[in-house]
Amino acid sequence: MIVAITMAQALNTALHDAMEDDDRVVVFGEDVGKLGGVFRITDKLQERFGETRCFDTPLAESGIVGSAVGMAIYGYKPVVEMQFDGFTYPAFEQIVSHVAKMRNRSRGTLTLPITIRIPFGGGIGAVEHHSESPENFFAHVAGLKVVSPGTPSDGYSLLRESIASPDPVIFFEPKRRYWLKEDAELPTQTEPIGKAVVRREGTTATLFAYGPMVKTCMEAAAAAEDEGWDLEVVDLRSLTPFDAATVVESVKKTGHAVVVHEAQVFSGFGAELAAQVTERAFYHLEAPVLRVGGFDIPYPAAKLEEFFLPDVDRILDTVERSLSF
Amino acid sequence: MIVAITMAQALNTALHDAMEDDDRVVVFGEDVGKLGGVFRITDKLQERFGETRCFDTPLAESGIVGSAVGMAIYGYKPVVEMQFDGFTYPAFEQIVSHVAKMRNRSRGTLTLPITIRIPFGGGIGAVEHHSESPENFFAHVAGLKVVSPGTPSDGYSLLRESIASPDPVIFFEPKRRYWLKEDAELPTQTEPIGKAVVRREGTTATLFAYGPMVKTCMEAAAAAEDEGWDLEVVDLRSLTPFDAATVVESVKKTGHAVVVHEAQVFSGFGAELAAQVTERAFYHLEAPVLRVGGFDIPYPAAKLEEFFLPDVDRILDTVERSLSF
Amino acid sequence: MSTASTEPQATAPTVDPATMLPPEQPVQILDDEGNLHEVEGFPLDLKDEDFRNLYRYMVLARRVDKQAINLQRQGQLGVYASLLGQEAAQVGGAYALADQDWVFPSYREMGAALVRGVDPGKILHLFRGTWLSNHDVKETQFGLLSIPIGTQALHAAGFAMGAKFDRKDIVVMSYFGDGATSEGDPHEAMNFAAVYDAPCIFFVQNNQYAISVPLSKQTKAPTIAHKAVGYGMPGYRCDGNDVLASYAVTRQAVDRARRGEGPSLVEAVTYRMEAHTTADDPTRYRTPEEIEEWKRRDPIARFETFLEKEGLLDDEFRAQIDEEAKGYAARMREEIYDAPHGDPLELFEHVYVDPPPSYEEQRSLLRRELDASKAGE
Amino acid sequence: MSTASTEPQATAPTVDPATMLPPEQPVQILDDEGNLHEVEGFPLDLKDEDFRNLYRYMVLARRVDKQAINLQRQGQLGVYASLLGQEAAQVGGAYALADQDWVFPSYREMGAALVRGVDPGKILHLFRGTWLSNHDVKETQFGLLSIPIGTQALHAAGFAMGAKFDRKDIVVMSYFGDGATSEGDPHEAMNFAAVYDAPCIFFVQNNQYAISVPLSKQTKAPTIAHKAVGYGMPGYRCDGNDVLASYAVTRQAVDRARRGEGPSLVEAVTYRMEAHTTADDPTRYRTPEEIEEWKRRDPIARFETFLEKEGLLDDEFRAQIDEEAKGYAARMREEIYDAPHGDPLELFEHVYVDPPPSYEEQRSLLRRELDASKAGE
Ligand SMILES: Cc1ncc(C[n+]2csc(CCOP(=O)(O)OP(=O)(O)O)c2C)c(N)n1
Ligand SMILES: Cc1ncc(C[n+]2csc(CCOP(=O)(O)OP(=O)(O)O)c2C)c(N)n1
Ligand SMILES: [Mg+2]
Ligand SMILES: [Mg+2]
Repeated sequence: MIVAITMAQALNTALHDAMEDDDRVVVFGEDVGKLGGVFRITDKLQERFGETRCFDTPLAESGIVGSAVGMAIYGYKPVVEMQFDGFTYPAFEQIVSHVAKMRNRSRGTLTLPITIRIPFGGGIGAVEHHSESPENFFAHVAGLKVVSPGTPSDGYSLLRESIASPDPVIFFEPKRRYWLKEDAELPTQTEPIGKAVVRREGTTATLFAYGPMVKTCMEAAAAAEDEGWDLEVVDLRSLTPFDAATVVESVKKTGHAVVVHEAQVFSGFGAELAAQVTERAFYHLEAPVLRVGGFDIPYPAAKLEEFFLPDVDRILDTVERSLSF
Repeated sequence: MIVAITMAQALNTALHDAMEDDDRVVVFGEDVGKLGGVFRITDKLQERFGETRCFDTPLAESGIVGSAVGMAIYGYKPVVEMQFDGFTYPAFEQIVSHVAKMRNRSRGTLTLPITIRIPFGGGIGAVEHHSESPENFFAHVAGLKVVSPGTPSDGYSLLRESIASPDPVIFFEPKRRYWLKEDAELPTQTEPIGKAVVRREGTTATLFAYGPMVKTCMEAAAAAEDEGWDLEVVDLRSLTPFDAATVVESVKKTGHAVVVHEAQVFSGFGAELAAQVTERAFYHLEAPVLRVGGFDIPYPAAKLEEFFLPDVDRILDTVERSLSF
Repeated sequence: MSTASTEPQATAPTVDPATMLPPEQPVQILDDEGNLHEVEGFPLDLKDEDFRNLYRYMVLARRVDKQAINLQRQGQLGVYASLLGQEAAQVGGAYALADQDWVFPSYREMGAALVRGVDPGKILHLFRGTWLSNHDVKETQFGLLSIPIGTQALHAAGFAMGAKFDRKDIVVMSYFGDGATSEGDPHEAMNFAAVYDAPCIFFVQNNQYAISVPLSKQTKAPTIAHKAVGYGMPGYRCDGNDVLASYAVTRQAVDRARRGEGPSLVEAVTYRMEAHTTADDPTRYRTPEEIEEWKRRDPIARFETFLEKEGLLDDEFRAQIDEEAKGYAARMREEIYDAPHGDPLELFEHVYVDPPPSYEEQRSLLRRELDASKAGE
Repeated sequence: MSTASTEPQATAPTVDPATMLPPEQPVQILDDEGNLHEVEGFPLDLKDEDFRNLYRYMVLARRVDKQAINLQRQGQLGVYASLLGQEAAQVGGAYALADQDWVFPSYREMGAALVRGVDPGKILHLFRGTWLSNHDVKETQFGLLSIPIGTQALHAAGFAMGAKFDRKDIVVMSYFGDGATSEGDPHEAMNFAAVYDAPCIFFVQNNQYAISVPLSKQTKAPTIAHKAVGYGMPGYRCDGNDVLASYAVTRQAVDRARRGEGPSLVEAVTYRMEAHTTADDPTRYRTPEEIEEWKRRDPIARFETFLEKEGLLDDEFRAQIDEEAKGYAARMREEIYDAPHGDPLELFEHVYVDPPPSYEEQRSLLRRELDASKAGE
């Protein structure tokens, strides 16, 4: 039955279904048990599956990820939650030095099917450290997949696929889109991880985005019609693997590319996309790939976040800059 | 008196002179005291300045950086050592969430004049985690300066300037160049942080590098003469601030840009350079900016590192690819 | 700084392992009925004035807290972390510090802030989101509220190391919660402080929960104070709802630190009466009975009974505190209500002393955006 | 897995705080002269065969270690971390494990590896740099050598949590050093293991140094074993140069874990007789006298005296061990000497099960480079 589902529901259902289908799937982190997570993404999982399948941990992110490594070696498929983006950093060493590298180090004998869920990004008026966009730190680390859904149906499908993936996945949940609705029927099965999707076809220029900025780009494309621009919107869905083929195909068609993310632009993922597009579609580009993102400053206080975050205006200004190059 | 000095000597002397000139400068980290550091960069500092100015800490990188934050608020100028690149990760949260953000958070009242020294990069046949190039993680963090010398005279001058800088600096020491010699007279005073330097003038194409790859690029440029290519080599010296002006000026002259670093190419610093150059010099580029770096795999075991690391051949192949675009 | 000296620092005596375990019961000086029992080793050097001041600060803390909650309910704050129930722990602990001492708080220390003379209105800017903080750390010797759990413990340890190396008479107080004890940073901080005999107090408000996670799932240690053993420093434990115990116990730790004998851990056993923050729904994880149980141990009521018995509390004093509380509340509203954020261009002002050249471009971009949106209005 | 059950796990009894402090002296069963003294609470359930086996493993460990050092001196290994002096700690501890148990080592555990049947030659590939590791973890139940200090403690804790949730009779042993106790990860690991009553032994080889940093600068705790108190688990302490004490003490911890009573910390007090690694120069930070002092406490010599007295050591057995050691050494040389690295293209094989499409391009690039350099030769 097709009904309006939210991103949060889609993710919660994905966790539920994954646990139902495979009793090696375990969910743990801070407050994910009784409370169901501060965003309720793990709601009712402990009630349904018991305390050995969904449990609260002590307050320690390195502990969460490091013990997930051990549980994965044992044979479990841990799905762990970092409560907020800004609290992923204590786990950085375990992620970079072990989660990403264990399989290679062991010459393929130890695979770590770990999913690390991270609610990320701003726009919800939160206090400091609750609105970070750390995705490009992880995109730079070989051995990880970095995934971020932009729609509820992708939320379900990509999370199921991430949990099933033998390779570790950093799963970035666009927290300000938890309440985004879409008419869909669960379970959804969308394109696989590694495939970018054209969300809106267009001819004037292409907007590239992932996670929370997909919706913003769709809004920008709608607004652009007033300017007589027919914008294409490509939802990357995963940063690693990066779907260069789909990206390049779109640029070859439009000749103009603008990449949008909330993260600070400097050394953000937009740089990688720009570098690859330029290398792979040099003669098709009518303008350099332009980047829209947060300024190169720390994420600001809540009342000032609107001035930091990319929005429809900043995107369209940039499209205009691209078109007038 | 001009004599042949090594990078290691230059750095050691810079620390010594900084401590001599300002008794707020303190040096600490693992094994930096009695042992003088595993690379002897802090050799004899404890002997000279005593145990409250140069001291060994317990084995804990977050502890080292976090206590440096406290000491800096007190009024000291801490210069701390991460023993190797791969052991910086436990300190990631303190660096990203506090070192980088404290000044902005405090509306300018708390400046943290901290220098975090990190021997980085490969090429010395080390075991795992001792050959990483994590510089782009930090380049993506607003609030930090990211500096890396390529020559002994820059080693001295940039380290002195970093220690004197009121802003925190992540100081990447090219460990395989610790024994690199240069005829110089200490103290040296070279260009300031934020200024890229043309190390070799040329017209055919420009090689951009920093830290250990500066020497490799100079060798590539020398070898390129055989091909009849006159390569320009630009030493970036700092990733943040990024000297776009010097970089663009060179590209405008040569029309061909190749950026070289040891770090994995995907979402490495080369992407940022490529994106900026393309945006700022679009009509001067005769080919896309090409990137030379490590493959997108974990740093390999010692016997295989030569296949991973960029070398003269890989650089020249890439120049050729650029020229034939 | 006087650090050029090369003579070795005096080292504190090692704590006698035999005396290391905290007592089975937390130190309590006022019992639940408000009767005072002196406890050996924890003398009360308080004058009448001090007793009244402790009361005053607790009442003010509660009133300030209430005003903050109201501001949040009125949409004036994005979120707020209440200290309700923890007044005695915070006030008693902070009262043991001297003027020159420093504090590195977490995000729930409005009571400690009050005692240390920090304007609560200024602190609320963090929760309103007008800026990431808004009080002068150097002037108040009160660090910025720290949100990444436990990280500030290292700043406290480092500051205390600095004071020690500089031979200055400064004691540093670091606040964190029971949950924070599980993180790596407080562990490293306590170890560093102990190794360098740094004058640092690690004051743990054990309010029984880390959001929804009860203490029993946070640690198997018999008490938080037991954690001190592993660092070779004393672990004190007090009834955190007894302001006199909080004071007297912390005072021992502070005096010890001031004598150059190194850090201590102080566990104040208390309870978070409110939700974790205004965004939390505690009915999901705790019972009304449990809350009732702790209500009976209210830190202010207990102390009131005592003061009344001692004749230290009269209507005039109550009225005076009420006035003062109203004044604080008014100042908070004045400071916060509809407080505008500053000029967005200020966002580029404080990140660096020497900003990179790209800041000029980015500032212009923001300026154009601001102009455009003004024009569009 | 049998984890779908929702019944609550049995929880281990809380350790009695009164009995929590480790004894002042480490448990010693063999004194420095090789006399055996039974110690209450640490029974020796060893047969003659076991005594001989413990000796055999210690001698083999030392010989294997020596061969590794030689290989390093001959330029066959990039670096090597010697276990000299720590044979009793490693062998005694590992001997307390059962077949089904697992080990998560640091980088100095060649002795433990031997006891667990891991081929030392295979381990040396890490130090030679032919690959990042080269033994089969699942087959040997011996984790990869872990270089980032203390990080493996969390893997051990997580593995033990898994075994516990899965109701399997597996005990997990995590090795780390005195220096590692300062890092956040072992702290978090011990806390996690304790909270979940996970069957995990944290075996700390206190060899007095972390590279150049002596224990006194690493912690103020009276002993490493004291650190267990803060996690509510037992902290055992043994003379790590006494193989019988190492065995008997670890055995208590292992039995306890196997009974479902949760983790323990075992501190084995020993000494690193060699440099930190072959790259280190220990003359910079320790005296010949100190080394002499510990030489007199040699773990093998002491046990030899005992075995001789007991009539358990004869020339035939010695010769047999010597043969075996020669065999090991020969196998190590065979495995390592001039061992070629594999096909460089293998670098792309194991990173992902599903590699990104870019791997094809990068593999081709490397292939072209290899071809070109072959052509250039
Ligand atoms: C590193 C980090 N992880 C997670 C969080 C999210 N978080 C905020 S408060 C909190 C619980 C803290 O509990 P405790 O230390 O007991 O302090 P209390 O809130 O009870 O005062 C958590 C998990 C955080 N702020 N920082
Ligand atoms: C996270 C991390 N920091 C620093 C190092 C460098 N390092 C290697 S061994 C060592 C000392 C370890 O001492 P200890 O834990 O006592 O073990 P031991 O070597 O004595 O067996 C250090 C600092 C490392 N490997 N990992
Ligand atoms: Mg708490
Ligand atoms: Mg050691």
